[in-house]
Amino acid sequence: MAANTETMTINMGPQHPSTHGVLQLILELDGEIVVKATPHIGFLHRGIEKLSEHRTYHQTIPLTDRLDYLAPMSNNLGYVLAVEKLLGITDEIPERVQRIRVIMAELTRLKSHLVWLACHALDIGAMTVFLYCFRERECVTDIYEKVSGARMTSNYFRVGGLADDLPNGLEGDIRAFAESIPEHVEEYEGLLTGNKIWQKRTIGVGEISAEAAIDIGITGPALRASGVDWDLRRDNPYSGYEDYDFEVPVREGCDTFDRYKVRLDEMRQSARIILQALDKLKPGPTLADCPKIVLPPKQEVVSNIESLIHHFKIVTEGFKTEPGEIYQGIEAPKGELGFYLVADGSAYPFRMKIRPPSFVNLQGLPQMVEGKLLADVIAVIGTLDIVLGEIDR
Amino acid sequence: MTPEVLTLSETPWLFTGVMLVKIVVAFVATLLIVAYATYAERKIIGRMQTRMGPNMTGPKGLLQPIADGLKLFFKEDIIPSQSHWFAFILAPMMILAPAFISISVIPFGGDLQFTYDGILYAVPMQITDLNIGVLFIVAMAGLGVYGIVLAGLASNSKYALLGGIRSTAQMVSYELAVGLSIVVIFMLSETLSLRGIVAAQQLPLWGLDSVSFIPNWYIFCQPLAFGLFVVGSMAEINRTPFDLPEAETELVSGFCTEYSAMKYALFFMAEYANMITVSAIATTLFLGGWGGPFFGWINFLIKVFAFMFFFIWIRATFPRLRYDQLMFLGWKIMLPLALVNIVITGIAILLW
Amino acid sequence: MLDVYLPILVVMAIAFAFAIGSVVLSRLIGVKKPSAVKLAPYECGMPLLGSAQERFSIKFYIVAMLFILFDIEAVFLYPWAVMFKRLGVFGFIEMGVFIVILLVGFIYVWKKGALEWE
Amino acid sequence: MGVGQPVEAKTLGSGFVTTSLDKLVNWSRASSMWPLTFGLACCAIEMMATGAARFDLDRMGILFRASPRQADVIIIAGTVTKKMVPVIKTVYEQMPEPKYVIAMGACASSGGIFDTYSTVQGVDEFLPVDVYIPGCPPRPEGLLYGLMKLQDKIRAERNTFGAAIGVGDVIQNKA
Amino acid sequence: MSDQAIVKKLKAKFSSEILDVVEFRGETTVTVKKEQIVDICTLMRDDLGFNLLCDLCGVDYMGRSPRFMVVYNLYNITTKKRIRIKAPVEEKNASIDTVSTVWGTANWHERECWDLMGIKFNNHPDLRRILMPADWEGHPLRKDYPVQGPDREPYQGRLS
Repeated sequence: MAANTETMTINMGPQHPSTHGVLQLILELDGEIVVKATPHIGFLHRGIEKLSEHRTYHQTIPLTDRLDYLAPMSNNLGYVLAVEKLLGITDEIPERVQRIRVIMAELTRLKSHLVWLACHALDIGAMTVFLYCFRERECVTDIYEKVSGARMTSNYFRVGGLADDLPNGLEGDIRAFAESIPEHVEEYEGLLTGNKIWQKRTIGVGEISAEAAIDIGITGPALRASGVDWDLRRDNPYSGYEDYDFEVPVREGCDTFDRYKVRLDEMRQSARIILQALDKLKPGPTLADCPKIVLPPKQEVVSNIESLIHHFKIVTEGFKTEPGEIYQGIEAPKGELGFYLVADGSAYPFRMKIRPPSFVNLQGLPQMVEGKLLADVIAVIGTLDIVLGEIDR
Repeated sequence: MTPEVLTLSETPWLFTGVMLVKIVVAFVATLLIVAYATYAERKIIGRMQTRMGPNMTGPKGLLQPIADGLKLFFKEDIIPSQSHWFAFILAPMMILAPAFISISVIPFGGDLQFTYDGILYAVPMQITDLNIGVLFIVAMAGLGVYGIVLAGLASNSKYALLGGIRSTAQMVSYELAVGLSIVVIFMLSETLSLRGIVAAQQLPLWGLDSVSFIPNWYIFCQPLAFGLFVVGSMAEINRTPFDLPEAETELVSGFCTEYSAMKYALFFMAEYANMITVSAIATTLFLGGWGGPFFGWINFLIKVFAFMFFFIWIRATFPRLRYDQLMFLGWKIMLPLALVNIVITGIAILLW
Repeated sequence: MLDVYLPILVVMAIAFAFAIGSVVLSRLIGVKKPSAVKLAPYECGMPLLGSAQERFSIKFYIVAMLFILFDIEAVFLYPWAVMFKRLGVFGFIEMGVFIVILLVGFIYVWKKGALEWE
Repeated sequence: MGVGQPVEAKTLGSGFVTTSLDKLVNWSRASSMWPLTFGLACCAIEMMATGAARFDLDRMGILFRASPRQADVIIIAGTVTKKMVPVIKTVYEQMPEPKYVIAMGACASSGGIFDTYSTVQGVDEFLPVDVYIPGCPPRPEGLLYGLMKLQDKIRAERNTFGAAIGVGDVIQNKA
Repeated sequence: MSDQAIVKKLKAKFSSEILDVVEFRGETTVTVKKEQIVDICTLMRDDLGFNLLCDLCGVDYMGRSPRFMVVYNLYNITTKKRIRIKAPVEEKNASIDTVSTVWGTANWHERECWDLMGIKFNNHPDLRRILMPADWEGHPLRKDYPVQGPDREPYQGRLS
């Protein structure tokens, strides 16, 4: 109806239950229809990039935990791989380390997707799914805790290896959890996929074509739901992902429902990868044989003076790298997580630029919601799976 | 000996006394159910979500509603400076009072008999048997809309305004569908009195003696009307999946965004009071009111609680509809269906 | 007459007394520390963007108007429904005409697009 | 209060009736603390986990409310940046009395590891914090313990009824 | 297409613009002059298929001249190849043309670069601060900006 009406400008966030943190959206509404949406970010800008220039390479790992705090180990992995590439020791990483890194990265993907589904469903009003997802997330946090001592901020990977080996008996726990995932995903699908209201709320909502998505730089599940078959784990493999047999779910619908389906399928594939990695997991060293970079074993530190001095030097001064610059991208749960490192030959990163997937994906929000209804904004924010920690850094 | 009926002109004191007793009992019972409906909802939804719900305030958490109420009572009462203060204060009252008033025409049970001064009196378990009881309830439901509109407009907050306007549109749309869906009941029962409607449902099904063990509850002969009524009333009382006006994830708290302390508590209570009212009306119109295997009001309460459990269950299961889908459902599906149902019922009655 | 309506009046009085009483009492009780920020409208903690008392989209008014039209007609059906069995075929046809007129109006509104919210 | 003469606060006295009323008010406040749905960073996820199935804040009668008008407690869960300060101040200010603040996690308590140009070194620079919870992020058990500490603090308050009816102020006691 | 071939093609078209080509750990970095950056980027996107701008950022080499370097990390979704373009920017009147017309992604990246590094992007549609508050002074990622901000005494009790 061609009615001449005025628009109303409304502030959504930073304190709002469904902006997933401290995102601020300024919406111009005509009735319930969004005329213009402007995201404002930076409410969680903590200066991680600046801080990393004043930390040694190892001291920067804990900072990466707090980027995408739903997927800390993916951030660790991306950073550690970047530093290893900078040092040129990518090929020297022991096989066991590779396998454990893959297991942890995929567990992290599950953890991140579980929280995403929980929040997405809660935003659309299905509160029970929220609690079911968090129930499963607790299993991952338990595994995290056994591996690293922390439920969220794991800080488990090291340049050249891992902080420690897996504790005894954990492999069984991980296997049991991975085996239970398909069943749980079925449960969520039972509550949502066939539900008419869920379909109505998601199908045809927040559409973005493949061309527009690539132009904006959207990556990860959001891009795959727009029909672009691209996954860094398969196309530019790292950490030995080429050894595993898994599918990359791709859908053509470009809408919220397909992004939801892609992520659920990814959860099933992650479980598959974890099981394969567990099968292939063999005993072996958990640190590369690079004495200049990795810490010597604890046993030697307390018995051998050379090792002690060595340990002391690496801990206090850090290791040095050749000058140069590298970019390392990995497939984080939310899309391509890139680390661009510039080294000047000292023990500190000269410049570390993080390419957070959420930051880029969020740019697509105005395109996806303008002309739609207010309630769709919530659905689209949920489906983009943004984390303000990595957007603002 | 046929029992006498109490009248104001012949036995004024006895009439007034009985009336007050009935009102107080009904009022207190409703208040208690309202308070414990919140507790029951948290417990039931908690159980459905693999958690426990309140269990630390008092034995098994039973004092939780009281603690909540007391706390809200002692909170600071904020009236925003740019709001229209009179409308702002009036709104919560306007939404709670009609919900309670509707209770007065609902029959809870059959007649109670007692002897006073050697005369046998029969007292219906109903505050008053209005011959246009249904119209009265529809009118009261209409009044409830004012509360929400006033809350939305008076708050001078955009979230409240959006919530208020959303819910006004939603309530009026569904009132239409609900109003039309129950017309068939009057065609069958030939009365607007709720007591009369219940009485009509005590007969055997479709007047057939061969199935006399099944009562003539209107849910059996009017399942479509029942469905329309239940869905429509869920929308009218803003329960999930129609809880858009206070959709937390979209509009913060919707029309009650600016309300604090006791005024907010009134909104909270009104939601549950409305739930009770709607359950009671659905019981009366479609499930044979107090009829059933047990003693009158126990049947009635069982049915009401079953309805409330159903509403809670739905809340734990369904996502929320979007505004346009909600209006689509109300205007383009439920309204025509209700009209068609009237026509079909008319033809069926004429041919029977 | 009064037999039936007196209880309703009493219930109304009690219901409103309860509502007013609780609001007034809670207004009297409770710490009051007003400040300009506290009494300002809530908008996610950000400075306000324009007033909330602007003219609102016309679509919502249309819903209200349609409601009044159709509700009056719906209320018409109530007395007819009660008397339906006594009115017989004649009453049915008469109301059939009424419902058809109502439907024509409804279809008109539908086709005009007043029932679109997209 | 200074070291010298203690100032005699205006109260309803400490008779049996007034103390019982105080206890009732304190009990209701401690049993029904509604926090604001307000997450800033990593800690917010643990806050959600605390509300979810395994830990279930609802047991203690804790419901998250989205509007500050209905909230009693604000849990500052995460890093507070300088850009965020005015927002937090406004939201806190818009909560009705009595209101409490929990600083959850190292960042909210002290700035944590983010000793940078954009972060505030502890939310206590501008809000009166009642309970600090250490950890980065604190475990859900930590948050539960913090909430219980706040309950203890509320239960130990004196003259709450008097303050409610306008006589004197609430007196904080050591829990 | 190998990296050498790409560089060759680039050289054929913009021979005078290319300052340097470096290969490190299997990654090719091409340094170009900033004047024709938009044309070079358009060529990269249209003829060489680098349709995804992964990242855009500034690096501050304080003490060197030119002081800043704007870095474009490109990706080709079809051939799964990466390449990096860099363009030096002077300290004085630090500015470069926007590539947000070439890749939509660049919009926010350039805003961030302006916000944190203080490099202006000519013809940018919406060059405002993005992470810092609008009234913030200074550009925090510059090397001469203290970690803890200019208004705070640095904490003395720690090594790093």
